[in-house]
Amino acid sequence: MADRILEVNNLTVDIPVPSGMLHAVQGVSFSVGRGETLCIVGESGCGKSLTSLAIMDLLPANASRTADKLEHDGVDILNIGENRMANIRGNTMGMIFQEPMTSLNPAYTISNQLEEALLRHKKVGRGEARERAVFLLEKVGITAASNRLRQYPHQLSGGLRQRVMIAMTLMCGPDLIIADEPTTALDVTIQAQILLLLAELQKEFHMGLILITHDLGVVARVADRVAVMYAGQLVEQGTATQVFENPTNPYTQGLLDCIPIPGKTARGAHLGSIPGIVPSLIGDLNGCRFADRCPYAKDECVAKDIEFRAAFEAGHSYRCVLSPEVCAKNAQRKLIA
Amino acid sequence: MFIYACKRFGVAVLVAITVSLLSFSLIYLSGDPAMALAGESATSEDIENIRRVYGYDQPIMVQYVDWLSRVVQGDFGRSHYLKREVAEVIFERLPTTMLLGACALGFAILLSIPLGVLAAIRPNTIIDRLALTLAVVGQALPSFWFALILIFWLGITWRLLPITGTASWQNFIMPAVALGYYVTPAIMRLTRAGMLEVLSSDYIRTARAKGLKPATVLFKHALRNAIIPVVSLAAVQFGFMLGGSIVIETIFAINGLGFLAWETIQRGDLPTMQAIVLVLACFYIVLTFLADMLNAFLDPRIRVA
Amino acid sequence: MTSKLLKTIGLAAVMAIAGVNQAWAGKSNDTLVWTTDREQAVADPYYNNTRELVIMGHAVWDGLLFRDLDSGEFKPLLAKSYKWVDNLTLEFDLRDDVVFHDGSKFDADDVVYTVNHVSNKDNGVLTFQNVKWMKNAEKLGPYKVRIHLHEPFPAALAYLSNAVFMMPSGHYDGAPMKADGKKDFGAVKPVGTGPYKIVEVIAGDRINMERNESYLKNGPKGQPQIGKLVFRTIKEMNTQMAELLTGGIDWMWDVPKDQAESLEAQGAVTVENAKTMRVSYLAFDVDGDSGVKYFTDPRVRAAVAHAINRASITKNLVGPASVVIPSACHPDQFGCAQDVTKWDYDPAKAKKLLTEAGYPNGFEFDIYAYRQREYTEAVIGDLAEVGLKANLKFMQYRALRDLVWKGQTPINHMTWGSNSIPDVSAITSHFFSGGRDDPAKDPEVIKNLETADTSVDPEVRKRHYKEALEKISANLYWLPMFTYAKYYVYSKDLDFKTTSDEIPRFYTAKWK
Amino acid sequence: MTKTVIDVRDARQTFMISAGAFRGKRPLHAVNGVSITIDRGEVLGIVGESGCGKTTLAKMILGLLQPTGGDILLEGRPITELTRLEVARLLQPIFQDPYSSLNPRKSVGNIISLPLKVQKDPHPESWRERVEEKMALVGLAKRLYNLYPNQLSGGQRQRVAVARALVNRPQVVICDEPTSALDVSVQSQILNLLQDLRYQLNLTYILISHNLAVVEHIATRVAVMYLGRVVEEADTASLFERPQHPYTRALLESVLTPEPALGVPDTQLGAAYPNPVAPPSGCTFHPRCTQVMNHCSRIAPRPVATETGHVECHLYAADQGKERAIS
Amino acid sequence: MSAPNPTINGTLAGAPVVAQILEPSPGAILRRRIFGHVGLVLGGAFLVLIIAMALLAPFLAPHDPLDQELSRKLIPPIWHDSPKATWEHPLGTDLFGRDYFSRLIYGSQISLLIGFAAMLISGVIGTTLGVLAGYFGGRVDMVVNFIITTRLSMPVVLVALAVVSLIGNSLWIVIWVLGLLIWDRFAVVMRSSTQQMRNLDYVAAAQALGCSTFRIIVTEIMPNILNNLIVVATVEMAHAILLEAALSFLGLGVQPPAPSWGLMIAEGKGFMFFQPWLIGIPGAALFILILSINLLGDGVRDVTAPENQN
Repeated sequence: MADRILEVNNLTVDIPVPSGMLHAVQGVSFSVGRGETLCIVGESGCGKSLTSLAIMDLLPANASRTADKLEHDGVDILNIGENRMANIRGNTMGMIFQEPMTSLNPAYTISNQLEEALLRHKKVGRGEARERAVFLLEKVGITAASNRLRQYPHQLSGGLRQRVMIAMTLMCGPDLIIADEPTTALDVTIQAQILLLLAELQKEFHMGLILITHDLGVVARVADRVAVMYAGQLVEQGTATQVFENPTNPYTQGLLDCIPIPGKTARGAHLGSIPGIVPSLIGDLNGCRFADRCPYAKDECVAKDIEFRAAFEAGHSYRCVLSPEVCAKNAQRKLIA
Repeated sequence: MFIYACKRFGVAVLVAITVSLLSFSLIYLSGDPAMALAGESATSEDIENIRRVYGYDQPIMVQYVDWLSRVVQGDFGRSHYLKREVAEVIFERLPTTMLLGACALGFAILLSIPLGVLAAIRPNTIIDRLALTLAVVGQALPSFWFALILIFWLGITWRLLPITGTASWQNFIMPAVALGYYVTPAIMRLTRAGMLEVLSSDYIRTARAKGLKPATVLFKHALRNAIIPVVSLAAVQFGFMLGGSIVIETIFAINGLGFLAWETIQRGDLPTMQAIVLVLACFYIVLTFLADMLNAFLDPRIRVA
Repeated sequence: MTSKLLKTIGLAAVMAIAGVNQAWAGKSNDTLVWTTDREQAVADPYYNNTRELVIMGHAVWDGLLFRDLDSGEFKPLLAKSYKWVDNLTLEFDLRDDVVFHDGSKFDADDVVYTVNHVSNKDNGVLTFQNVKWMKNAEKLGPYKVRIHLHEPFPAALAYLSNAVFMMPSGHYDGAPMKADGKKDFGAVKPVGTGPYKIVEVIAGDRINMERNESYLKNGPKGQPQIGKLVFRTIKEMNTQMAELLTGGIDWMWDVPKDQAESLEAQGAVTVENAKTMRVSYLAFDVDGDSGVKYFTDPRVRAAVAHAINRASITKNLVGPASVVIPSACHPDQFGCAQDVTKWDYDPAKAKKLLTEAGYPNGFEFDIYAYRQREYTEAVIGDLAEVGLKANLKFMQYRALRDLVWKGQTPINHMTWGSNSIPDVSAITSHFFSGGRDDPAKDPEVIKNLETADTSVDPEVRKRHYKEALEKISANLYWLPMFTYAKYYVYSKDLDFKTTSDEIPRFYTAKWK
Repeated sequence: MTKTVIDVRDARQTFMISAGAFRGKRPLHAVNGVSITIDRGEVLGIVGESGCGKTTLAKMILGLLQPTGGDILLEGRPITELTRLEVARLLQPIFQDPYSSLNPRKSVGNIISLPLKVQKDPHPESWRERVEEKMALVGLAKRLYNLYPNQLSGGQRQRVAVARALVNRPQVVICDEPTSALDVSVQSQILNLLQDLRYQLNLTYILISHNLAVVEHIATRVAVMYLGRVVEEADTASLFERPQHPYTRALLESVLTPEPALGVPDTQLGAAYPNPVAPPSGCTFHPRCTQVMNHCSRIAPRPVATETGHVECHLYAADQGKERAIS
Repeated sequence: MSAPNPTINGTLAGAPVVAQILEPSPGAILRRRIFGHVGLVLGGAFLVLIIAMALLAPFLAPHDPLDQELSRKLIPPIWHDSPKATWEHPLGTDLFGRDYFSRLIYGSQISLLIGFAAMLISGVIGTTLGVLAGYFGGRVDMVVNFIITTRLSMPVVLVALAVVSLIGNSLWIVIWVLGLLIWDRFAVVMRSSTQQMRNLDYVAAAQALGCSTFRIIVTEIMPNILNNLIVVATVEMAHAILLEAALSFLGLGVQPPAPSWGLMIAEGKGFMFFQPWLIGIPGAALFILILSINLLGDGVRDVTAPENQN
């Protein structure tokens, strides 16, 4: 676990829009180790997908990316240029997207799309590529793999396509997979299967996995470590247990209050809610992004940028002006109320 | 695929039959077809004779079925003016027009698809703006005007190209350009729009995430999908061009079907007029059928239904 | 500014002609390419009465006689000699050294076959006027024939030299059958005895002719000089001019006055304005057959006549060789009296007449035309100024003629070239003898023409023609407009003589 | 007032799906014999995977689709005898996507007052007042009256949709995935709103959702649908505490609650949801069932009454299989 | 799903960065976009100018466009340094001595009338067919599709020429023939637009509210496909004007002495080598008219398209 497969330090993504500069991702830092699953969770528009695209260097052309550090397997991938980055993409770093229905090219067979990355990155023949494709398809639980290879994406169901996508990502034997909402478009039953598969494969191939999702349930079940994002910033980071058992940042706390948990939330009772809306990220931003929705906001929250601070346990940190003790008390109070 | 082809073919046949009905009814626009057919020197006796021979005294549906059954056997009747079998005349001139149409379409495609692709991969740049300007300007130029300008510059002033006739391949350049440029904007825009849409699609992102070379992403993954609607459009445009060849062939004195059509219309040679409408329509139908087949080949979602 | 620049550069370039391509026309190829805008599908002078076929008729076929344009005298051509046996019989001795293009020898059988074929109304010769005066032909010997007339016909020699071409015997027998059960005589392969032979007919595009190397020696037509003669159809006047300027063709005509003058000023080609036998006329629907009754009123017709500024049209649009005509014939034709009722340009009077007729605000009607659209447009413009709104229906000749025959045109603006026959019978008698073309069917006119046509006394003829012409002009069955003058434009390399009868004799042309 | 508001009796909806020129069309039984009653004041949750027919069922109840078989009685009257307007007075929908469910060219006020217009409400002068009243009820400020949907947030839009549904005081509101397009923080607001309105206006809900946590939280009764049939139906408490049907069990296992200790469950469901055009024989669930028996693939189970509802499974009516097998 | 952010929508992972921005009203956005779009403003301005020219023709034109005087024919426009050029006829005169400037001004009436009327006729036919097919789908769609395919397979220019030559030509016949021939694009575009709208929930909501089908089509669907309709309308208007010009060029369009621009080109075409302004001026006018209509159409498409940028 020691060796870090990805290290991100102070990643920022800005996008020019007609009304100014959109600060989509600001100062995001995290790292992923081999065999570790990091979940980045947040609501829509919080910048989690852009973070993943920034790591893959797949941002839209007009977006600008800066970082203090962006290392993959100890190698700087921040300034290596498109050609060398392309050699990494799909080779040692793979990505799975949200929409299995549209992420495969409808014009080519499964086999063609599976094999092309391998042929591109590794010196292998077509026969070998085919063998690996069959092997991986079976690995991701697709039966009659050699028949499936001849099929086109539209002939497969959503769950199968997402399995194909996973197999495709694994073709070159990557050591890091970034999965951006891989199960959002799928039924709950299929979702569980896909997540299970991902987790198993990750352990088996000892890969790092960054799973991006808005679903706290998924995060809790899959993650080793969790990073919560709000309005372009990380607001809390820690192990799954730390974040879910002792949420410290007020936003994380509010978020967890919002979802009904069978057995814990009283049936039919009022759910917690976060009033207000996400702030605009265009233009100069100061202070806590959550301030105007936060029940504990004070003047100092908007005055200055808020730093990350450590919570009680090691490896658990959060962004807030409030001390860990106050936060813990707040969380208690809400449970009682 | 086979089933799709059969189904599509069935529709094509139905359309062809409807078109034949329409072009058959053209003859009734003129009032008395027998009189029109009999021509200038006919006596009322002749007209009666023709009415009987052609069956114009029969109910219209009987006439139509009769006419259609002859047409299916390749007998479009005889042109009074040309003194020849209509079918013979048409198939004598069809190749010239087809060749002209193919040249024009070739020109349009060679110009528009690269431009459209360029514009799409560099949106909002000079290239894009140039291409768009070309499109807007191109669509506003009346083709006969453009043809005359071409003759003036390329034919007379610079003497680069022969002006009339079909003697050599050079003869086809100006008419092909004059005929083809008008469809260029449409194809270019569709290519651009298609490319833009495809380039922003999830599977292109997937392809890029696989680390494929930009050229592979562009040509293998993007163009193939973006080109699918262009194929249909090109077929439709080819049909339009056959119609547009009337003006162009007249200007460049090309002895093709368009020119024949124009002459035919002027002299009210009804059987030939009917036949040309029908032949052009059928050609269009065949063409769109082939385009659909090509699309099915390009797009497995249609092929493997 | 651009257009000026365009013009300057364009003309400069035209001046600096240095034949680049277009190798198939011109002196270097010994090929004379001439062009008109009309497509020719039928290469037979009897079954295609266009001017192009009249021209080709003289190049490809020969008649028994030949009219010398300079002296006006009739010379034997395929005949060695001829004589009137009586008023109804012409006798010919034929040459025995003539061969058709297909190698067969010409003899009396051919004459008998041709005359009997064309003079039979059932065989549907298009301009039947040209041949209907012949009753039949009779073979007297292998090279001796007689042609019998229905009635005395003083213009017979003119027709024989201009419009009766000799075909080989049996020529039309193999014609294909039409759907209505009649033979399609126009569809046979053309064969003649003339200085050029037709080698290829591409309908709608061209007719290729080659010099007849074995053309009869010492004939009045002389020997053809240029190796190949090509007729091409080019619809667009611009395209024709473009081709002429770039050497793609050698000869064109019917160039509008202004363009011709511009071409002349520029000097790269030869431009000539020549008289023709063609006249322009307006024919009124005198008896209201078309359903439009306005023109049954003589005052309305007079108003139209006064409204049109014929002199201006002649001067500004037609050309210097054109003149306004008062009577329904060409001034050069025998019997064409000029001292008939004249209708001067007087729009005020026209308006007054219209008011009298009950149309102070004018009215609207269709005017039909087929040739030189701009002339008709000028007429429409003039009519508009007295409040008459004429809608132009511009058609092809044959389609329009059908309408005219059916009496469906309120006014038609047409022309007639008299088949270049210098006799009033070729125009006035054609139109006013009560036939399909006759707008008035005036019995008095018909009678006068009949008398004039069949008399052999020139004075009697003149007198009766004049009476007929006076009646036509006075009653305005027609408004005679003007004679056509034609602009010929041809290559500077070409030694070509224009003629006043609108029949270019390409067989006399040669390269400079 | 009767207790039962909606009575669905053996409702069927069959679509003809083209299968090629010469094979003709093949039937897709989207809803294949559903019987269900909804009582006044109840919240009926309908759950199931996509393609199970829950949205089709909702559309049939709303009168947007004519049933191809069976009856749907609204307050005891067959829906086929009711006009569109009568159905509309009784039932109103709330859709999943608050972006496509509002006409972008109409202002909020126009959208919410549309039902009044359509019902030809006799007091046009009172419309604005009533619309603003409803806006207040769903928590929308008056100043939003003249805004357009694109100027609103997702939550606000869904509130507009709720207000539109309520303006004519319907008895039943059919909520088709009302929160699945919304963020968690907004979802809870809408769910709270729906809960509040239910008590205030004495509404009956049909709640269609794939989110079992939401259904468990709000519904009083739950129907589980699989391939066009209700395979289990029961009180919420019984269903979630004692699921009977193997499919219900699998569904419940698949629910991922934010409890890190539990890990990802293995539901043991075979990979694919079957093609509804060619459903499996017998019990349509048998290919994915962990407790499949021999006769499951041959004989379709019949509903068996349970404590609070019914279940369709051979496990609970062992005699059914034999009986049929003999006859 | 979240508020579509115009700049980054489509290119990002489907999750727009800004969840909620209070946007200005659609009208305000539209106004802003319209005035920010160069092509649209230019095209619109030119079109307004041309329409004004058509409406004010009797006041603007210095001469009667039909007033013929052969003695003053072919006067060149004033920019030619020819002694004949005169301010009396700023654009010169034609072969018949008619004032070209006045003819040009009156000609705008005819070209606009043809474009507008033909577009209206084809628009009514095409939109009706397209909307019905898109809304009802199924058999209706099949039938309409068949009609569209049949129509598309008939060569427009040829059929128009044939019909006009058979039944005669007048301004209104030309308009009707064109109108009856070029509705296909309306039908195709309206059909697909309606299909898209048809499947949106607000249509279902309107149905569930008890709206009649007619009301749904008119008040729910039509306003949302109006932008596409306008775009097609401009394209077809331009198409009709160009077709009329082509018919006139071949002599079967509007009949003289009407000063249609197409006819002016046809009449001037014989002079292109020596009096190029005769074809250049109406050609340029036609070009500018079509260009502005096209720019307008493109502009409308750009500013109303959801994926619109800048």
